[in-house]
Amino acid sequence: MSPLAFDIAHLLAGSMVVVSFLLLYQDRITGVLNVFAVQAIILALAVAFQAWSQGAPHLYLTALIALIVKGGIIPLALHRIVRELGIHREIEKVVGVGLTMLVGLALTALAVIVVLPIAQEAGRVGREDLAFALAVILLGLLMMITRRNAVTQVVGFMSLENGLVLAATGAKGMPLVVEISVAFSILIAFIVFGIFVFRIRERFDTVDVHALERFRGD
Amino acid sequence: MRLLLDLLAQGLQMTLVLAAAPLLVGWTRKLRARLLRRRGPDLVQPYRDLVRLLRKEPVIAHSASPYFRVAPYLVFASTWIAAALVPTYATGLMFHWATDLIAIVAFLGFARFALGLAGMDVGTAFGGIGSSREVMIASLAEPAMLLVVFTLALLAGSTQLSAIAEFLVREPVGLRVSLGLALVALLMVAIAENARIPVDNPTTHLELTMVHEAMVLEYSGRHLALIEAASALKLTAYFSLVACLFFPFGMVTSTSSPLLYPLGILAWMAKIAVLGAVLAVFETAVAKLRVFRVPEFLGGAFVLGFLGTLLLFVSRAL
Amino acid sequence: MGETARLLVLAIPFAAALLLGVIKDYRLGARLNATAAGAALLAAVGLLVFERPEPGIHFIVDDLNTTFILLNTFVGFTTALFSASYIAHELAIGRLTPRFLRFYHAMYQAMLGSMSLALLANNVGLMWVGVEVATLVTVLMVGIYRTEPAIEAAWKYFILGSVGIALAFFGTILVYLAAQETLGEGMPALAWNRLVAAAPLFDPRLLDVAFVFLLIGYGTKVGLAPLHAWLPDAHAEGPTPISAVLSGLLLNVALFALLRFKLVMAANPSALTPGPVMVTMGLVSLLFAALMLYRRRDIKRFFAYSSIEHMGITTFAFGMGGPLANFAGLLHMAMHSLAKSAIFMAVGHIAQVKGTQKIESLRGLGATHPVLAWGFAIGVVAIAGMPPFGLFTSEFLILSSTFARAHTLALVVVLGLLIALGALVVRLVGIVFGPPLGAREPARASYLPMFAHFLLVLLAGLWLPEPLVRWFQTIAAQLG
Amino acid sequence: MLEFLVLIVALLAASGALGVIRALDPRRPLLVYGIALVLCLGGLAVVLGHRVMGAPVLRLVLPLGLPWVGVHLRLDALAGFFLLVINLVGALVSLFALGYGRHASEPGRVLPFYGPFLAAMQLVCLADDAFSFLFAWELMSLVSFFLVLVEHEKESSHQAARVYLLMAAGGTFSLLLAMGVLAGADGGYSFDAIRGQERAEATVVSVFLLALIGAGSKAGLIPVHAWLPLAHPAAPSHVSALMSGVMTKVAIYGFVRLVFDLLGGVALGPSVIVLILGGISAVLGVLYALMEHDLKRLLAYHTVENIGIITAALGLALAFAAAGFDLLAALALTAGLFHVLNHALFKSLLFCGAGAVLHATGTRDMERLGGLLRRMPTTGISFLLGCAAISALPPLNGFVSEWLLFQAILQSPILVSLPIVLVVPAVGALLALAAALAAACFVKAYGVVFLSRPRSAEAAAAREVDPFSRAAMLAFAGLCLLLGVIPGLIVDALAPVGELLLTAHLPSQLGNPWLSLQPLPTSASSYNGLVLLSFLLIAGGLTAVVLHRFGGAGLRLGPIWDCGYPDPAPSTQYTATSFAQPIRRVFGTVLFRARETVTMPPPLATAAARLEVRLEDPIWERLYVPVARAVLAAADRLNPLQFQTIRRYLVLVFLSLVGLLVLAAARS
Repeated sequence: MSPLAFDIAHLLAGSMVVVSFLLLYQDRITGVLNVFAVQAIILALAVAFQAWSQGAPHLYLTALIALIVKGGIIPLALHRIVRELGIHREIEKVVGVGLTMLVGLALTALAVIVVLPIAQEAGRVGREDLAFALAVILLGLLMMITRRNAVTQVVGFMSLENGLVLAATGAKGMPLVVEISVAFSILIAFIVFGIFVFRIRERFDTVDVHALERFRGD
Repeated sequence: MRLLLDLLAQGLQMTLVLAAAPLLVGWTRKLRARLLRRRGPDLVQPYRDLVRLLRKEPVIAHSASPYFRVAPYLVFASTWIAAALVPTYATGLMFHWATDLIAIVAFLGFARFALGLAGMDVGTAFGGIGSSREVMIASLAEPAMLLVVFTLALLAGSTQLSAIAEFLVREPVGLRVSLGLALVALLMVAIAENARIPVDNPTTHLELTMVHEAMVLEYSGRHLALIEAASALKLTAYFSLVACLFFPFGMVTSTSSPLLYPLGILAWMAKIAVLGAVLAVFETAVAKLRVFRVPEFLGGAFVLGFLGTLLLFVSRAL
Repeated sequence: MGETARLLVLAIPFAAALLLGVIKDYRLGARLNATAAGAALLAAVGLLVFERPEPGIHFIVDDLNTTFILLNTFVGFTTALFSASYIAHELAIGRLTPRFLRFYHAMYQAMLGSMSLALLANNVGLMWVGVEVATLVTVLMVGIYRTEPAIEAAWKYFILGSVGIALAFFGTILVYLAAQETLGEGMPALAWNRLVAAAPLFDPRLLDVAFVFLLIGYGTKVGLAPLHAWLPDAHAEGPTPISAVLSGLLLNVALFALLRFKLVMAANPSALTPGPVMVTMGLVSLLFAALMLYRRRDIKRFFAYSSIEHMGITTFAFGMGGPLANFAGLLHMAMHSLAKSAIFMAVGHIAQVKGTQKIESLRGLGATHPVLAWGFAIGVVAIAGMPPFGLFTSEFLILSSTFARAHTLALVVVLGLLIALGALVVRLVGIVFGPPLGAREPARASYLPMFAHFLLVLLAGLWLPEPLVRWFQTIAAQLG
Repeated sequence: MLEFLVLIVALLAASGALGVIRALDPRRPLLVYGIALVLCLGGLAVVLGHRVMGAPVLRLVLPLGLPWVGVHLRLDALAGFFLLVINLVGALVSLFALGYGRHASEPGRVLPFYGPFLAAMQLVCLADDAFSFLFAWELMSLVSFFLVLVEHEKESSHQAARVYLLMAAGGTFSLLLAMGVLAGADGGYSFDAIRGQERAEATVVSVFLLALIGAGSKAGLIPVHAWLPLAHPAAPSHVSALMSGVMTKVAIYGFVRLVFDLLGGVALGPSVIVLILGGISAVLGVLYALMEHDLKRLLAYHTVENIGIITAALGLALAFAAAGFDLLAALALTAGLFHVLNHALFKSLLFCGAGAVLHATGTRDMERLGGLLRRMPTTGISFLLGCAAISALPPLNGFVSEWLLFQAILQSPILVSLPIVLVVPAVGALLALAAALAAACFVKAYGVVFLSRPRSAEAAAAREVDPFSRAAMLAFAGLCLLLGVIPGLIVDALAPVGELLLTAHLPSQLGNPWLSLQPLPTSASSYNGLVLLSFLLIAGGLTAVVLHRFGGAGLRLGPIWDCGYPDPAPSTQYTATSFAQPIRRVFGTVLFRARETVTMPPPLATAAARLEVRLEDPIWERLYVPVARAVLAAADRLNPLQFQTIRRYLVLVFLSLVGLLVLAAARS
């Protein structure tokens, strides 16, 4: 692979990590949703690039799904939910942005440390992508556990999943990628649907706090 | 012929202890009275008492169970046998192997068991007091006694009374510390077991101080006679135990000829007479303990016995 | 013949699922459900008797999964029978409507099918798909009563499950990457048998990271503490047949997936040995679950925690490794799924006749419902690892083999088992004995499945069939 | 021969099935107990035959259990002796149950487990590999657990059952670990594979300790005895008889099998531990018993005492064997095993008697009994013999075994080792104390229950029990007397056991003149119960005849004398509690924190004065309660984890993931 191509792949993957940090940085739901859309679009680009460089046309489909579903439909749907359920725009944080950022950095470092020693012949693209993908995944998880707001948690899960798709497409000739990306989109659709139906306003924690109270001690 | 002689010798011992027991009691009473500057009853008074009681018709409470009437015979028989199996004037009599020191202690325990039950039978407060205190005292006396047994058995290498006695006669044991300790312990146990001062007062009838007497309060007539005889026999048994174990001189050993029996008998009589005298003096010298001081008294006996055993163990071990 | 059997095992459930989706009459549905499950069982037996097909790129039949398939189809069948009598009552009291039942039956078959898929898959990606579909289907089943706690439980399960899905998938990707160079791109790099064969050449570091993600991902499904959170509620709030299948099968399938990867790890000398990690997680789960048993007030949640405990023991055994421990682990897993599903059948009927799952209102069962009481007592005794039942054998092997190697570990296990036993005994005595409480009318229950399970567990405790033992021994040898 | 036994065991186990069938009522109890009786007699016959043949070692392997091990069964002298105990007592208890068992309110809760219980105990003795041994061992606990719960309406029996099963399982685990060490990592589970091996000292000690805990907890050795006084009384009396009389012995068997046979003995140090534990159990057990006024609990505590005596004997045997004095070891072992049989006999007798009392009066509380000897003469007499036997009084069997033990103790100075020298006399004194206290305790028990005046209407209206029960009790009593009079029977019967375990045995006794007992040729010590008994009878009879002939046989019934102030109210009698007061004062104040509070009414007030006695069980308070508290506290600490929010659970997932990643990173 030409150094240029490598640099492009590297750039796109890296920018996804950056966007993940941006996600962590946001403190307004609308902002989060928009930034997520951006990440989805970058993912679409990265995947498309992989499709081109690997010469694997089916990956274009994945890119397309990423672009339409995650870049478009779902953010819009979530915007709607936020409006319909009258969720207030402030995001309840468990730990402050600063600390979150630091932890995020630590996680990224961890990702790199874990992946880099992996044997070189894994093909540099694969390895670099892997490091970034792992970072994105961990950051997504971090977002899920540091934000109370249901919608932001969904977003966290989705960016985690973005990391997955990135890794999957980065893995040369990985079968089932398309199917699985589709499956994941459906999964996320389910989650969004669930939030909407069960009116999960503030938090995943419980549908209804009292339900918990009633079953205390079981 | 030999068998007949042996039977005779054994029978002689049985009758001997039976005959001598009341006399021993009379002797100690007389002596005590003298020491207290009283004339006191004469020596044969115990015999008279027994005969009188035997003539009397016993009265038994309605609530008494059949056991109440059997008990005296059990008590008497077992005590008598125990007393008769302790070598008095001769070692190695016909049935000397039938029991050993442990068995004799246990057999006296059997008598106590039987009597304790009898005390519970009629269902009175006094009977209960008597039995419960008796068993408490006994349960403390028994370990001490067993340690005395240990000491002797370790010396003689057997728990067989005749064997021990012959050993002590034969071997120049000399004055062993552990023997001395054992002797004192045994005497203390004997005092406790025979309900003598300071543990118990055989002549009292002040309810709250009674132990042995309270137990037999409901008995009368021949039953009482049997029980009295039994306690006299018990005293004799312990004395001849002390005599045989610690002062075995003058005893006729199985090797020597039966013609020496009279000498042996005299020697035994002398020994228990002396012991009786010592007892009388001791009893007049000390005051009765409160019941709950008795454990301390017997604890002392226990410690002495234990020391005796330990010394022997160590001397064997080192 | 073998191929057809394999095909049938997969095809029957899915076909039945489609069919059941459209059948209106729920009685017919229930019957069909049971029949389909029975047919699947027969097909599985076919797998057993006919010569095995060559492992293809997608599917494989070997000792390991044949055992699991048999177990799954059998429990699936018995549970279907049980559910037939169970749902009748649920309809009667109006907790379920025929519309939901149609859905229920379809989902039931779909779940069985996807589990068979996961088991038969040679392609680890396919295996992943199977496990995840099964999980999502059970999510829907757990929420089927649509009470608030049920929805909450389903939701918890859903979210934690999804994260697990994601992580497991990442692990799979890593395995693929590791295999890529040696096995070339595309499907072959996901075929399990080739993975094992080529594992020595893989990059150990990559395998390490992969296994971490697989352990967390599938471990969530196995219900290992601290990833267990979804399990108790999912068991407690769903319909009892689902609890039975969850504890009896789904946990096993997840553990099966882990085992597949452990075999790959074991084949690579310089990769991290999963043993210590699994041992630790096993012990944590064991102790944690054992202690959690004491404060439970809901009978189904209680046994859910007991499932966590036993999964912990099994994982511990596999972590210890060695022929005896692995053998014991397999045996324990099988025995547990039989006993635990039977217990859930008993509990389901008990809860129905007494009209509650609250433990404090279940007392003196022996006086009111002797047969159920016997069933429950046998179940608790069996699950407590007492003779004459099979779990005694497995626990005996686990402990005796462990103590000879690592004293302290065995002592920890003993501690955990004793703590758990304490809770079990308290519940056994409290529920079966004592002055009776609540309803007395006889239960309209189908005891057959339950006692069939117990009979098998009892038999295993007294005597293990030779071929089974040979399989287990070969697997145990592979597991290292 | 062994096949017969196996068949019998199988049938016994199967007979449980009959117990489940309601349709058989009301014949069900007769059927089950009858079958058990016949089978036990059959087993007895087989075992005796085996002994007559010189107790050869018979083996049998069944293709069950673990396929690569199979179920190994073996009948040797040791197993034979314990099977003799089990079958003998089992037969007589079944005979008792033929009458007693019919009164059970819910036979369905007893019958299914009775046969299997007997079967499991026999299987323990037959087992010759680790798996089947533990299998049978645990099964024995499990089945008896259900028997403890027969009176299922009582919270007390729930408590008993819980504690029992938990401690039993704990014991099994400890044995299991011991087996694990013996068998090794690759699982050589058959005892034959285990026997031969050479082992490191540390291994031997650890196995020994585990065996001690495991077997001790089943036998009721202090401090792991806590379940025993709860469980034994809770079961129906004939089952209590089996549990106390036989099951604890099976535990002893387990200890002997492991330590003497499989391990081949231990060093002096460990054996001293056994000795000390034995002495302590003996004394504490009887002291606990003295504080009791529940008849069955009292008997249960005496089991603890007797187990202590047996254990002490075993410890002494181990010590002698360690020092190489095999003959003396055989003496101690014989004493211990003889006591096993004796205790099995008189404890079963006493529990049967307690059952008879319970059935006749409906209460176990001694304070509500009294005067039963008149109303239940047969029960009363056999119970009396039992009391005398357990109090180690000549000429009964209990005394003989203790006598043998004392003989062994007296030989201990040749063990030239300081710990022994210090410990043995102390233990001897402890045993003597225990014996004397036991006598005291049974004066109390028998005096309060069978003698004195009835303390309640039920006691006053008591009726003698059915002929089956009486026959069984008389048989027990007869055996107690027989073994006391002709101990040579058992001592000789135990010779092969000594040969098997210690390659030494006592000289044959039945050859001695007058059937007297002289265990060691070296010391002249001998004992002859036969002569003593005949003397006793002759002397007693003679006196009676003489007195009635010459003193007159008249007898007058009158009121109670009681120093002139008799009180007709039965409540004025001495009660069990008041009887124990002196001993409570001496020992209880320290051991049990015994506190007596007297509340006197003011002068001239007619209110009754009250005396309250408060005791506490030191071992339970110090050892068991804290453990239970700790577990529950931990449970409470963890419980909140059930109620976390999904986010928190995700945190757990996240942390474990990161942790493992860090681990993986650290490796590279």
